[in-house]
Amino acid sequence: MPSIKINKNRCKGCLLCLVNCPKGLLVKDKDINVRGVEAVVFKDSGECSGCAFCALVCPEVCIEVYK
Amino acid sequence: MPSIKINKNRCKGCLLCLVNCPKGLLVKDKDINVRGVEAVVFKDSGECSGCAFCALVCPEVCIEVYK
Amino acid sequence: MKEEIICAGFGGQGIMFLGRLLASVAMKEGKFVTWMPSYGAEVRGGTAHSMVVISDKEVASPVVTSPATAIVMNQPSLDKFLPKTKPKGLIIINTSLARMDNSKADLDILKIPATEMAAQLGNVKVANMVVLGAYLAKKKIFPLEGAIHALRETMTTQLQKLNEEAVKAGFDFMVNATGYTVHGKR
Amino acid sequence: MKEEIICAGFGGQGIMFLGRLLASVAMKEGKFVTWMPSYGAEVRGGTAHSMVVISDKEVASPVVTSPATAIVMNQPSLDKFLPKTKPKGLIIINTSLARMDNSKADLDILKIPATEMAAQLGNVKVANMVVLGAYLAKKKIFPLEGAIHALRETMTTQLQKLNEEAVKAGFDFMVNATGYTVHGKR
Amino acid sequence: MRDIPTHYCSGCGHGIVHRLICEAVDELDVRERTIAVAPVGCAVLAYEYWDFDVTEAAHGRTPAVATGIKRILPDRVVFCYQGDGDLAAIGTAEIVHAANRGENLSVVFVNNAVYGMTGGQMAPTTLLGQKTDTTPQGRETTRDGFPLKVSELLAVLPGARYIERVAVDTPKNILKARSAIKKIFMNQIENKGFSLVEILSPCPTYWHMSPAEAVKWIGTEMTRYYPLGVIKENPQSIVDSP
Amino acid sequence: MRDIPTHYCSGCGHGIVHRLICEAVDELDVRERTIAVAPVGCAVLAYEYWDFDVTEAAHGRTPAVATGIKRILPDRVVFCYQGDGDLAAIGTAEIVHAANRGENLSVVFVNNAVYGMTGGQMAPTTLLGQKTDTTPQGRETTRDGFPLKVSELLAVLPGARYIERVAVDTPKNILKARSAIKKIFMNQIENKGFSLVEILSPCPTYWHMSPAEAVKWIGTEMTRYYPLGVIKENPQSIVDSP
Amino acid sequence: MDKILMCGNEAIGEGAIQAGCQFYAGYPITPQNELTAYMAKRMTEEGRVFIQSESEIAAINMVFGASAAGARAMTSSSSPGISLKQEGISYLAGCEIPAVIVNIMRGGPGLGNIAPAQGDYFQAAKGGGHGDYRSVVLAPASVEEAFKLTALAFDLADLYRNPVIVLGDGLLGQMMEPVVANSKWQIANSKWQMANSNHKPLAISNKQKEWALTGCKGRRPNVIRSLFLGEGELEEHNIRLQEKFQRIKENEVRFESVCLEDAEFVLVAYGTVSRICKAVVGDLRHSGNRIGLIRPISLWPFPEKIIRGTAQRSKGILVVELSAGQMLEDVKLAAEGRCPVEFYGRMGGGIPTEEEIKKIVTLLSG
Amino acid sequence: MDKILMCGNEAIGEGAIQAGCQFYAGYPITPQNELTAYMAKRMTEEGRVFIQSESEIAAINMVFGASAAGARAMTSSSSPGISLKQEGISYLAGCEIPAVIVNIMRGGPGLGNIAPAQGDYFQAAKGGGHGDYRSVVLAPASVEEAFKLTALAFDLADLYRNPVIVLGDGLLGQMMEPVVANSKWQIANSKWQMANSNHKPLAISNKQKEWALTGCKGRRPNVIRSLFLGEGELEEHNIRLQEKFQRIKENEVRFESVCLEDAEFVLVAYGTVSRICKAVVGDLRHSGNRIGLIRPISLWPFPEKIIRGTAQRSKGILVVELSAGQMLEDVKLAAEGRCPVEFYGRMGGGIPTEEEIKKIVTLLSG
Ligand SMILES: Cc1ncc(C[n+]2csc(CCOP(=O)(O)OP(=O)(O)O)c2C)c(N)n1
Ligand SMILES: Cc1ncc(C[n+]2csc(CCOP(=O)(O)OP(=O)(O)O)c2C)c(N)n1
Ligand code: SF4
Ligand code: SF4
Ligand code: SF4
Ligand code: SF4
Ligand code: SF4
Ligand code: SF4
Ligand SMILES: [Mg+2]
Ligand SMILES: [Mg+2]
Repeated sequence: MPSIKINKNRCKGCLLCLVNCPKGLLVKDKDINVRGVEAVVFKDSGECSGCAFCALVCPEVCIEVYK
Repeated sequence: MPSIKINKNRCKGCLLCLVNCPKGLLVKDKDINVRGVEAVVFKDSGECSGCAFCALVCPEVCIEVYK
Repeated sequence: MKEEIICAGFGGQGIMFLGRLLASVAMKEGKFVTWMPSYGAEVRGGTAHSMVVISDKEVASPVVTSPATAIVMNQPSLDKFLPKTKPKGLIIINTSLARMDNSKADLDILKIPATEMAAQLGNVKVANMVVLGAYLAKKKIFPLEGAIHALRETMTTQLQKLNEEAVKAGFDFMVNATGYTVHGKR
Repeated sequence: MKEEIICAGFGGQGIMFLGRLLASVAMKEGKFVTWMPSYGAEVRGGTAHSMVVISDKEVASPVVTSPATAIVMNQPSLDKFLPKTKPKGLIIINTSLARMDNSKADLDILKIPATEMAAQLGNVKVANMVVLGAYLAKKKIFPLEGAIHALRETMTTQLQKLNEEAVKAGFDFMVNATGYTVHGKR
Repeated sequence: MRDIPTHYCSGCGHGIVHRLICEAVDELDVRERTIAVAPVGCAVLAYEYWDFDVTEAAHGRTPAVATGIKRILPDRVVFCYQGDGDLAAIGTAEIVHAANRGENLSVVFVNNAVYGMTGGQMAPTTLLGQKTDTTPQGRETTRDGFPLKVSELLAVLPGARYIERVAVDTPKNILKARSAIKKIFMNQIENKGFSLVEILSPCPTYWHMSPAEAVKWIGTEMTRYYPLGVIKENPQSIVDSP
Repeated sequence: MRDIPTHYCSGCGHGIVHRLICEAVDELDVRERTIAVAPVGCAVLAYEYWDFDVTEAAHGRTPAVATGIKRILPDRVVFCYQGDGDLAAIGTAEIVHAANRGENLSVVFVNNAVYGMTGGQMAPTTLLGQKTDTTPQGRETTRDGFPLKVSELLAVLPGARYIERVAVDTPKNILKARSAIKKIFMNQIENKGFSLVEILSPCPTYWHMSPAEAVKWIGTEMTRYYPLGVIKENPQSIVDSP
Repeated sequence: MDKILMCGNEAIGEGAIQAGCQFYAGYPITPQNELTAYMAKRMTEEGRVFIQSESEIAAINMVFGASAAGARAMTSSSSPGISLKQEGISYLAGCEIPAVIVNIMRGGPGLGNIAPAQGDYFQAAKGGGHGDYRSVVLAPASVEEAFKLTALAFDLADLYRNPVIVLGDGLLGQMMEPVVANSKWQIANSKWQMANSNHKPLAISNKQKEWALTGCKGRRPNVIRSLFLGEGELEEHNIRLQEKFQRIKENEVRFESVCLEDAEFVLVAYGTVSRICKAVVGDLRHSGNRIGLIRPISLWPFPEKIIRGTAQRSKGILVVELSAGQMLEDVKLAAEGRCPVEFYGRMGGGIPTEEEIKKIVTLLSG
Repeated sequence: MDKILMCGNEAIGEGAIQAGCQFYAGYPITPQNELTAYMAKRMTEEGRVFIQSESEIAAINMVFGASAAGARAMTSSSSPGISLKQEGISYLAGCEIPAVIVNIMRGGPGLGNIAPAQGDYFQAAKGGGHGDYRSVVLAPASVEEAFKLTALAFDLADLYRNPVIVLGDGLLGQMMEPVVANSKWQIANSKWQMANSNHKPLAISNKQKEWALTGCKGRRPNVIRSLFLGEGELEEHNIRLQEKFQRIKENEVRFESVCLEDAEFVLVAYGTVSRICKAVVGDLRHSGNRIGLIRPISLWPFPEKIIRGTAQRSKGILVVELSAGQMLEDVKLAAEGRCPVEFYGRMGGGIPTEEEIKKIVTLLSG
């Protein structure tokens, strides 16, 4: 089952992954990361298609996709 | 009857007027002018049409055409 | 009288505005004053800071290397300026985004959850005004009114209200919670 | 021994080549030598000149302001350099394109119809070599052979012949017509 | 790409473009013979992120520097990375003449319609009406001239072999951008001559938008003036071109 | 035109172009409000022949200088006179951006395919195979790039209102050149914006030809690569252009 | 006399506006961007000309054109951009076209960084462009002085038909200080006076620029050129220029001196770093040291005489710069070996503290 | 040892060719066009790279690239073109990229004319670009020396990773003199030696340039930059550069001295004008005057020591330049007031005659 891994401390909270995930599997974190940023977290509902849209649009190379 | 006047001492002897006169009315001078150049002279045979080609092509504004 | 302040935080936390406002207040009070931003490429994605020098005499250098007062709005700023703050100096920490144990003996440490307080007022962006209020209450070199007056000159009436509330909240927090100031060790 | 020559004429009269050839000959004879062109915009449509300095000692300046020898190939050059030529100097005039009365008392004046002579040889362009021959015959600092040798190194055999003939014609003209040299007044 | 965080603002397109370049270099297996010329612009620190040889160049002179390198080392893969200020303003002469000489170079041209590094001033590519630090009322033709379509301009030159415009606003477009970047590297490896890809890229900071708004603005506003697609593909080799 | 002989070589096209400009200025009766910006090139001494205000400009910067003048004195008639080295090499950025801003200027661009003033080196416009001081074996694309069609390049810019290429090789073409020059002055007077006329012009000296051969070479060789005619006529006023 | 808080870049912009600057062209570069932005806004408000040019080179040449047409014109940049303007500045000087050029210096060489520095002194004061020419160079030390000297720069440029450089550093450009700069303060015909200045405020209207290009209606055509091909012509032109430079040297030297009368040891510094030196002087005077300060305001013409006199009377001079030692050479030239001239410099954005300088002064003067 | 007649421009070109110059980029300008033409021909013959660039700016940046890639690279121009290269030269110095830059000076300022001049001394020797840097400056006085010093310039550039300027004037570029320049004379590993030089000929192959960009195969990636943003980094970099400049000052001073031992009055001149001074010295010695000459060959580093020593012993110094007095300042700095330093200059293409100088010397030394 595909899933993704987010390097939370690299994340700058741009939310581009969030708006581009067709399944809406990325959500804002409540916490801030080491950079003082509200990062995103992966809400693994089992729906992830491994489409990698999230990784493609991430400017910070934070996301790895596992298929 | 059309004719032309050449400012001989301004002439640089490029011969552009000579090659462009449809009537062949310009010829090389035997003498050199003050600039040490073989200027052209007008050979008034009465054929001059006043077409002003000679004046148009002259880079040195040496030629005046009288119609 | 000479006061040297560094205000530091993320870009977007209104750090520059805070410094300039402080400088304006001081100017209006007839002081010599300089304000100096950290500028340039390091700003991208990093932390920014600005330096304010207020004095009764002409200011020699606008560059503050060890501030008498450090206002730090986030963790990287705290890490950067804590060691630089003058002995017996004041450090105001936005505890919403920065944490430290009270281990700096020779400092006045004022902790204030500015971002949270600002959020309660309706906009995290006025955290800068919250710390301003706290600073004024703590240092007492300028009256609260001076700051509020200066605020009014720079913004639309809409924004004014929120900002004024924030300044007052910070001021009150300080007045009501003096115990919160601790003398820590480095 | 020190000789300072200016060769002057219209662009296209081979003035630069004449000067360089003189310099080469001198170099081959083991002299110190410099050659310097007048260069640049004034060349367009105007007259050009080059300066040759030949000496037994290192040459200080390649710039010749008052030449010991002036070789002038046209009227503007004559007008320009006649007054600059050193007292007791030599001026070689291409009488085909420049005229003067012999009114310069303190000069050796050598008149030679170089362009006409060149035309007779088949090409007006070798007028420069005609005056070179005359110069060599007059000054006698270098042998005719030196010049002919230098010529051979710079051009195709075709052109050589014509140029050599021209040098010789100039040389002979001088030898046979010494009377032609006049001492004029300024 | 090296495993360190970038200095770019949140949502900046430079990060995406950097990654696409590194992917192309790796896929073509040319990392060890790649030499990059970095611009003066927000990407000035690119050497921190790229794992191959990099030189800086004076602002706008990237193509001249790259020409020097490539002529000396014709078998290396030399590319220019340029912003719109760098390439289309101060560096106009250098890019026009590198293209005109048909230098066998790859150029990655990041068009973000603004000067990022210096704080958001008008770029030659700034759209009409767009507000910047130096066009507080919005760009206006009589004072500021027209948004410059650099790719269309360069396409006129016979020396320009391949020119494409892409965007990094959506996953689909990013995939296209990836293949365009690979293409311009391939062209160089195959000695095909000057190739350039123009990339419409978000600068949320100086567009005064959120990153999500910024990528949307690319789709709704920028691509209207700067249409995407291959602008020129010269089938001829430069040598036998007119 | 002043009554003094020019410094140009015998058969040089600059003399003809100078005359055509003076005729246009007189016919439009604007001599007293004309300001010319002369280039660095063989025409550097143009102020000797023109009977109106003239300034020199650093090599290639003519359009920038003219922009400064025109913005200050919008009701004067300001024109640039530029050679191909001046305009198409060192001055590339300045002409592209003046055109792109749609500056209300007239530009007389004398293309003689060579650097005349400096002694006959390759110009951006030098034809392939043409021998010059710096292309002793003839211009060759891989080393020297392609002859640059500046007019076609500038025509891409929306700010460019009018662009025409003419030649001064035959009486007929000279008449066309005359009306083209008049046209670009008229455009400026009518506030129509950036107009340029490119003039193919003989440099017999550095083409190593007689003047008669040189004008013939324009007709047989130059016009093949640089076709004559109106290249762009933008009916719109610059303000409502895209 | 309302005070407002302004940064140096804005103050320079406002100084230009109030001096009647009619044309500004510039290209962004840190740390002077606020100036370009300020002009973008204010010039447009005032109905004057603002152009963001395609490059620094275009900017200086646009200024050439605007000024040739009779306008007061300015451009600004920072170190690398100013290097690109060197040909243009040489042309301005050669053609005798007035112009104001602002350089807010940053760390070099090359791209360097954007921190404050004074590494372009040689370029400004000796002439980084080709040929024998000089630019007048004015070096403000505070935001208010930046405002005033910019206005003065326009007057001097017009008076001498010569480029004038306003030379600041990143600190000056970026820092904010209170300035009196209300729009009623008309620089061009007002009564303000520089310390140590014998400058009479000047108002040259465009109409008085009879050399300007405005169309030849009612007069013979004007020609602006630095080209002199005739024999000896260029030399004559140069002699004329040198005579002018001599006049400037005689009339336009400006400096500030602090506690000089009885000083045994003297600091020489210009621009922002002079403020730090001034504080050091104040401090050390307190503890009884006989220290003084000379602050050159005009870097060219350089205040040689006061330095020569000081060197005669002092035990030593310390030059402090944000450079490897550039003004140092002019101080040495002026001192002519009459006393030791020492140097303390910081480069690449380093700013000395008062303590740092105090330590060195104490060491050297003790 | 065949002699051939060459002009200075050609000799410089041939010096470069024989020093192994692999890359040349240039843009035409009088009076250095023969150099560009020579390179167009010879570089192509040798299978090396020649580019006629679109501008002087492109040329210097192409040279930056070629040299960054490990090649020996050169550009050339004349005064206005060199002004345009100032940003590029500052980058070369900041990035520590070797390069040879030839300036065949003409009359300025501005467009000026194309006659010989020495008005770009300040620009070359002090740094016309921004920031604290120095270029090594070599000033040949004859065609043969032009050949040799150009070859030396490549060695010094590589040795110190720094720009080196060959500074001549129109006279040097245009005049022809005999030169021994057959192709067997391999500069880079030969035995020629400059007068007063302690230079050991050097052959650095590209492979030895381990800093060059050649692709990172088998090593960590190289980065070439002058940008240092980290706190204190740029200052450290500058300190390193200054240390290097100090080393150059200690090792690379070159000059020629004529009849200096017992001289009571000394001329100082460089380049072509020094030849005229030399003749004057010879002449006046004949008539018993104790006159000498110092001819700086390296203008930076400047031969301070010999001048200081000379000033100590002499009654006076006369500096002769084709300028308004630029090297003059360095002579004064070196002399430190130990003896009067007088000046005679011609500008805008004027060349002094021997008589002219003799008259002044007689006046001053008599
Ligand atoms: C000669 C010079 N001029 C100006 C600058 C300042 N400068 C640095 S980056 C830049 C432009 C940045 O814009 P762009 O090229 O579009 O890159 P971006 O930051 O938008 O990616 C400018 C003008 C400089 N460093 N050097
Ligand atoms: C900055 C600078 N670079 C180079 C030159 C030398 N230069 C003078 S004119 C010229 C080019 C002339 O060619 P073009 O513009 O085609 O004019 P033409 O003489 O052919 O009419 C050059 C390179 C200069 N004066 N200034
Ligand atoms: S891979 Fe696709 S579906 Fe999975 S999280 Fe990323 S964008 Fe969403
Ligand atoms: S796209 Fe990347 S940086 Fe942006 S929010 Fe998602 S993980 Fe974070
Ligand atoms: S006017 Fe015509 S016909 Fe008459 S001479 Fe001239 S060209 Fe010939
Ligand atoms: S065209 Fe003019 S310059 Fe040429 S030959 Fe005829 S009259 Fe003389
Ligand atoms: S300013 Fe713009 S281009 Fe620069 S890093 Fe930020 S978002 Fe990216
Ligand atoms: S060199 Fe050519 S362009 Fe220049 S004047 Fe002579 S013919 Fe005309
Ligand atoms: Mg950009
Ligand atoms: Mg041309």
